[in-house]
Amino acid sequence: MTDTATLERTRQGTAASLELTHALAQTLYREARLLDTENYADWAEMLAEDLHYHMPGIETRYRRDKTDQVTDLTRMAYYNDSKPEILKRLSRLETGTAWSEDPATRYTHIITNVEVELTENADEFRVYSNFYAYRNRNERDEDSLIGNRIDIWRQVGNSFQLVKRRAILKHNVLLSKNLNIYV
Amino acid sequence: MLDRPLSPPPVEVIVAVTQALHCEARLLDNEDFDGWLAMLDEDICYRMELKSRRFRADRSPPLPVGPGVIFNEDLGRLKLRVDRLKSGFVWAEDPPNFIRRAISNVEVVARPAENEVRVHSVLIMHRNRIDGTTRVLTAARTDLWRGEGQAWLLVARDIVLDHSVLPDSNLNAFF
Amino acid sequence: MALDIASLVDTGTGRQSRLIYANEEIYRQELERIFGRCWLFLVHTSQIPKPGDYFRTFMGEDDVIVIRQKDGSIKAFLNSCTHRGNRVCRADRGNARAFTCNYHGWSFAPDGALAGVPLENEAYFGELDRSKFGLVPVTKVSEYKGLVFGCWDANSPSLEDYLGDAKFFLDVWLDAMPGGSALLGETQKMVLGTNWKLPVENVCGDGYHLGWAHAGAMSAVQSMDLTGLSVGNSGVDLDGGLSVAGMNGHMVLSALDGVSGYAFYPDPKPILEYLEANRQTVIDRLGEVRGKQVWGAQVNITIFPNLQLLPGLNWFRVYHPKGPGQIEQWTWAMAENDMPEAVKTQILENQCLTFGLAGLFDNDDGDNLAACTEQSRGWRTAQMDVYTNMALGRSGKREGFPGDIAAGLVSEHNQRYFYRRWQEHMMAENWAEVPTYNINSLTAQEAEHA
Amino acid sequence: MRFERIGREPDYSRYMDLKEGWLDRRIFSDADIYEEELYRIFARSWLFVAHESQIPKAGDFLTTHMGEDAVIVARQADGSIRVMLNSCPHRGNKVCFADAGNTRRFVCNYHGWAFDTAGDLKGMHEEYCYDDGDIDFKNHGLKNVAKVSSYKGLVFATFNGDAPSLEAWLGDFRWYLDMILDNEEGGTEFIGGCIKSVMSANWKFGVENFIGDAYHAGWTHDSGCRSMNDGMPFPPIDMENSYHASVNGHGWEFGTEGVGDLVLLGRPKVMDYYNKIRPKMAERLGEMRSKIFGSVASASIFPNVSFLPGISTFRQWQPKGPMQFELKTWVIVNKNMPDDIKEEVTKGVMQTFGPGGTFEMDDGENWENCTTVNRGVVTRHERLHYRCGIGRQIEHDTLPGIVYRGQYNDANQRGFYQRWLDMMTHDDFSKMPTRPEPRLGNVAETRDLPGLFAL
Repeated sequence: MTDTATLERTRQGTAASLELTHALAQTLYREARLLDTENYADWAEMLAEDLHYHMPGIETRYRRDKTDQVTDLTRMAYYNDSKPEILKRLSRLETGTAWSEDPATRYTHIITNVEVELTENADEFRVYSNFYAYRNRNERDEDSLIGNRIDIWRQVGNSFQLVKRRAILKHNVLLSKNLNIYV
Repeated sequence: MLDRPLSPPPVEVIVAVTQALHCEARLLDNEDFDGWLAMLDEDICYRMELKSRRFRADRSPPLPVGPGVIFNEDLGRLKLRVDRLKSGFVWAEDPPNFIRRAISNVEVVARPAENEVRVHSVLIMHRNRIDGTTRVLTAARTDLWRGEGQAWLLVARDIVLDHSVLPDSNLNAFF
Repeated sequence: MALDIASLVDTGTGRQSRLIYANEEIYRQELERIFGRCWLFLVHTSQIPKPGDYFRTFMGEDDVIVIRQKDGSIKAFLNSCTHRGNRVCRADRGNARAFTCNYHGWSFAPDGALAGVPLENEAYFGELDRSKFGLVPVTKVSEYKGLVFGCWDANSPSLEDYLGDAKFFLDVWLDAMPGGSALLGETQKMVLGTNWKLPVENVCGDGYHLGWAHAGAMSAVQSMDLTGLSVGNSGVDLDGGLSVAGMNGHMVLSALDGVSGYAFYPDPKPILEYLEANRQTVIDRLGEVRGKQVWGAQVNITIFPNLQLLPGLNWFRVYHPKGPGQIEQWTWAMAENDMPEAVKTQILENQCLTFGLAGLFDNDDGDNLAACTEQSRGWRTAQMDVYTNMALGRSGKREGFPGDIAAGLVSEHNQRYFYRRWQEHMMAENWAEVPTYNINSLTAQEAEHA
Repeated sequence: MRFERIGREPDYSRYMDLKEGWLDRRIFSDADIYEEELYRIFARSWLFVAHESQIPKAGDFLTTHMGEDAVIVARQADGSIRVMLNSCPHRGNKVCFADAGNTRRFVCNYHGWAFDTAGDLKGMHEEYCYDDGDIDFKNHGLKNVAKVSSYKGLVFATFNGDAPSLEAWLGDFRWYLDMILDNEEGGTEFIGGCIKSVMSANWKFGVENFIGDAYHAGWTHDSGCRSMNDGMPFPPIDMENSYHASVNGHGWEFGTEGVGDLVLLGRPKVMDYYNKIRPKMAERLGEMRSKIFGSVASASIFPNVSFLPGISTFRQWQPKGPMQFELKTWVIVNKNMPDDIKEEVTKGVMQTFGPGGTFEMDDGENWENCTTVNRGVVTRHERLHYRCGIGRQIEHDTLPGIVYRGQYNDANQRGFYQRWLDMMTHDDFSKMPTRPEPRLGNVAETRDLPGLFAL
């Protein structure tokens, strides 16, 4: 499958170089590490000013039902945020009164299946990846969130900024009391 | 620790270390402990500290003799653990538990020397246990790997386990 | 339906019904009659040295905060807000001036008093009687030489009486050296799919499993001969140790060589030097029997119902029940304050190596205990009995020691006393119906001599 | 309709003394009490099942739960709505696995029994294998609930044939409900989709929190408030001009300053919108209600629906055992709002009260801990304090219901548990007290009321 996709990209001229592929993979891993260590200040620096961060809520529907559950932005979504809106959420953690985050939650983001392709904009790249976000808080409170992401990353100097992210969580009922975790 | 991706990325090193990590995981999954020991530098420092849940603003001092460890191993102690596993008397591992390690986020975070890299990675350990239950443990690791000719040797590993109460009845496993 | 506790255990023949390991109703009664009644270990004073230092633990399934007061005393409270019941403290340990509930911000002082109520005038018009809404205190809290226990039952005997002649052995750790004792390290917590009684009986008397279950670990780390035990249980010296019971439900296994506690240290030299250097001090303090033979030897002490400590191997452990088929096992390393730092560090590290979360010995036990529990849940297996009938009726008095004593570490003498105590508590409506006994008590022996 | 467990003569009054202001914690964790709740409360109450806008067209359906019973809510060809058990009468399999959609038939996966949207059995796979007389088609449809009824867009259903009318069930609480359901011409609708999450907490903690607990907001949600409101904490509450109102276990706690909840939404455009329509709202609902709307407020409908007027989250606490509930969250908006305002409201709700919301993230933690701490046998026998503001009941000229002055109060919570107790102890629905005696009587529209209520 990978071969086919790679060939397809080569045919379309959207195949990314080895170096670019690794540079973006390393960027995703760094992002994951920042989130694991609650380093939200540095994470916010990885977000472009024109960021759109979307995580739709997915209902269980019959196949014949053509309701667009993923890209229709007028439907219910866990996140449908601009950068200022994300920053607003993050500012809760800086108040010092987010009681439920103290003692701290432990996180691991596992990012895998990274695919990189070129886009019509020379400085922007589409990156597909899968995430397994694990968190453990209190004594035995644990959650596993699994899904895929389709990102656009923009090259800015030597680094990259996240311009678009659509994260599709595979839950119907969120099997948790909240989502105090970014993926 | 350098906290930016190296630019340009040292592609060859990333690929080589990633291969070493995958190889290491495979050896452990297959219980090829001698093969695994051969990947370790003779000065290996292999650690997993104990952690407790504390309030962020807690004012109590550190514990007098330190927090204690789950692993604080040099090569000798790792060999000792391997000897036990190979002794034939470890009934808890007979029949074997099925362990699969998934390694991801292999990030080269620093290159202190031409032949040394500091590597951050995360691990999911899926253990299908003798009693039929499955336990999933996750952890983050920060390693120091040293290139020696064609081979890469593990020099140091710090492991952070994401569980405050170990959800399993033993840790007969290496991370 | 009333439980027929009398039929579940027969200490005369060493028989237990498997129901006691899996039955929900029996478990509920245990929470009330054993964990709601007995003195339960809360904390070692070394873990909360300063005012405001606190430690979170459980009494049965009740979540409890133990905290050092300004005057140096120790109090314990239910970790539950009196307003809506929320946990008021979610950290494992720390130092605090107050515990403030996340929900509405009611805050409680270290002495449990309701100290702050947000909007007390606006919302309650100053009419809230704060004195009635402090944290619920544990009925009795008491200390024995550093070990702090709590008890819910106002009619229980004093802690000293509860411990009875087990104090004779506890002192081998708590009072051997003038500096006293300490627990080291963070709490090592692990979930085990076992009934809480199985690990207790495993350590309280089961020297039998050691040479078999731990053969791999023993072959890997054993550095000296452990009197009376060996890999594969061959060549057991049955007089190398004692199984001591009949002390109010507490039990002790003790080797008598004064060094074998350190048999599983790959390098026991530093600790042996410490033992040698201080042996006379301990003999002076505790007498020949304990100073020469017990101090430094492998000793397993079990304080009913769920505390076990092994001076020598130096691990200290509490089992918190979480339903009939699950426990949380909490472990620390033990030390004497007079030990040099290097020895303490070695003890902490070796405890983790042998009986920690990735401990070579511990890793052998978990699955056995879980399977014993799991195998008691079947419709047919639940109707079966299990047996602790090794060396029945072969016990008696031993010069210089309290208790009803069987020879050797390989015996099931202690387990029978454990289940006897369990049955006594489960059948008793209240403390008055629970018998007190310290068989062959030394004070009685002395009186006899006189 | 009577159920097997009714009449087991349990004495639930020993679990609370609402005159003294305490509750026994066992009602939040005991498995037997929970079972009784399913029979006595969820199988007998009017339960919210849908908003009409979720199923506008014939054949539209959604699936939900009434208590732990799975049901299908379906729009009929004649425009009416039916609610039926989502379980095949043949072997009991679920017949509809989707959350929502449009269909002509519900066909069971197991043997192909097919039902129309009214629940009538219409055919099956290999129908010939049954002989004449084997199946009475009329009696083997999907079991319909006893009654379905709507109030201004909200659809309720009950398994209980003896239940009073929905209007009587809601009673004077309609006066308050109209503030969210009828504050503008055109009524309301739900934004598409539903966010669901699971908490290890007793369902009553969610309901009682929204029914009256203004008190927790300033503490629990300090971080959320500061993040949404430029670092500012909750404004002080005006205890003279804020209230608790309780009707038959339903409750609404509110200020009269008109803006508090709107500020917390953090969306200036939405604030502007409501300010613009407020004069019309006053004409429509009277001065008082136009001032209440948008204030710091929260409300619950007995037994398990809650909402925040102004913030526009609308939610249901679905019981899943004594120590778990599933929270369903929707966004309710006025149908006539421009699209960009609807979008602003939706984003605001998910930023505050979605699972990743700045407020929501702190609530669940509390309720879970309030519940799970009762695993302890000593802990669960301790009482909880519900006495706040117990002496502050007033008679109010305008406000219907049992009214207490001052928003920091446990009055609505006590009202909720009083209703809980009434339902748990009364076998005969008709003998259950109405608390308080209704003022509205049979008037269909609260805005058409004569005299005081029109103010």
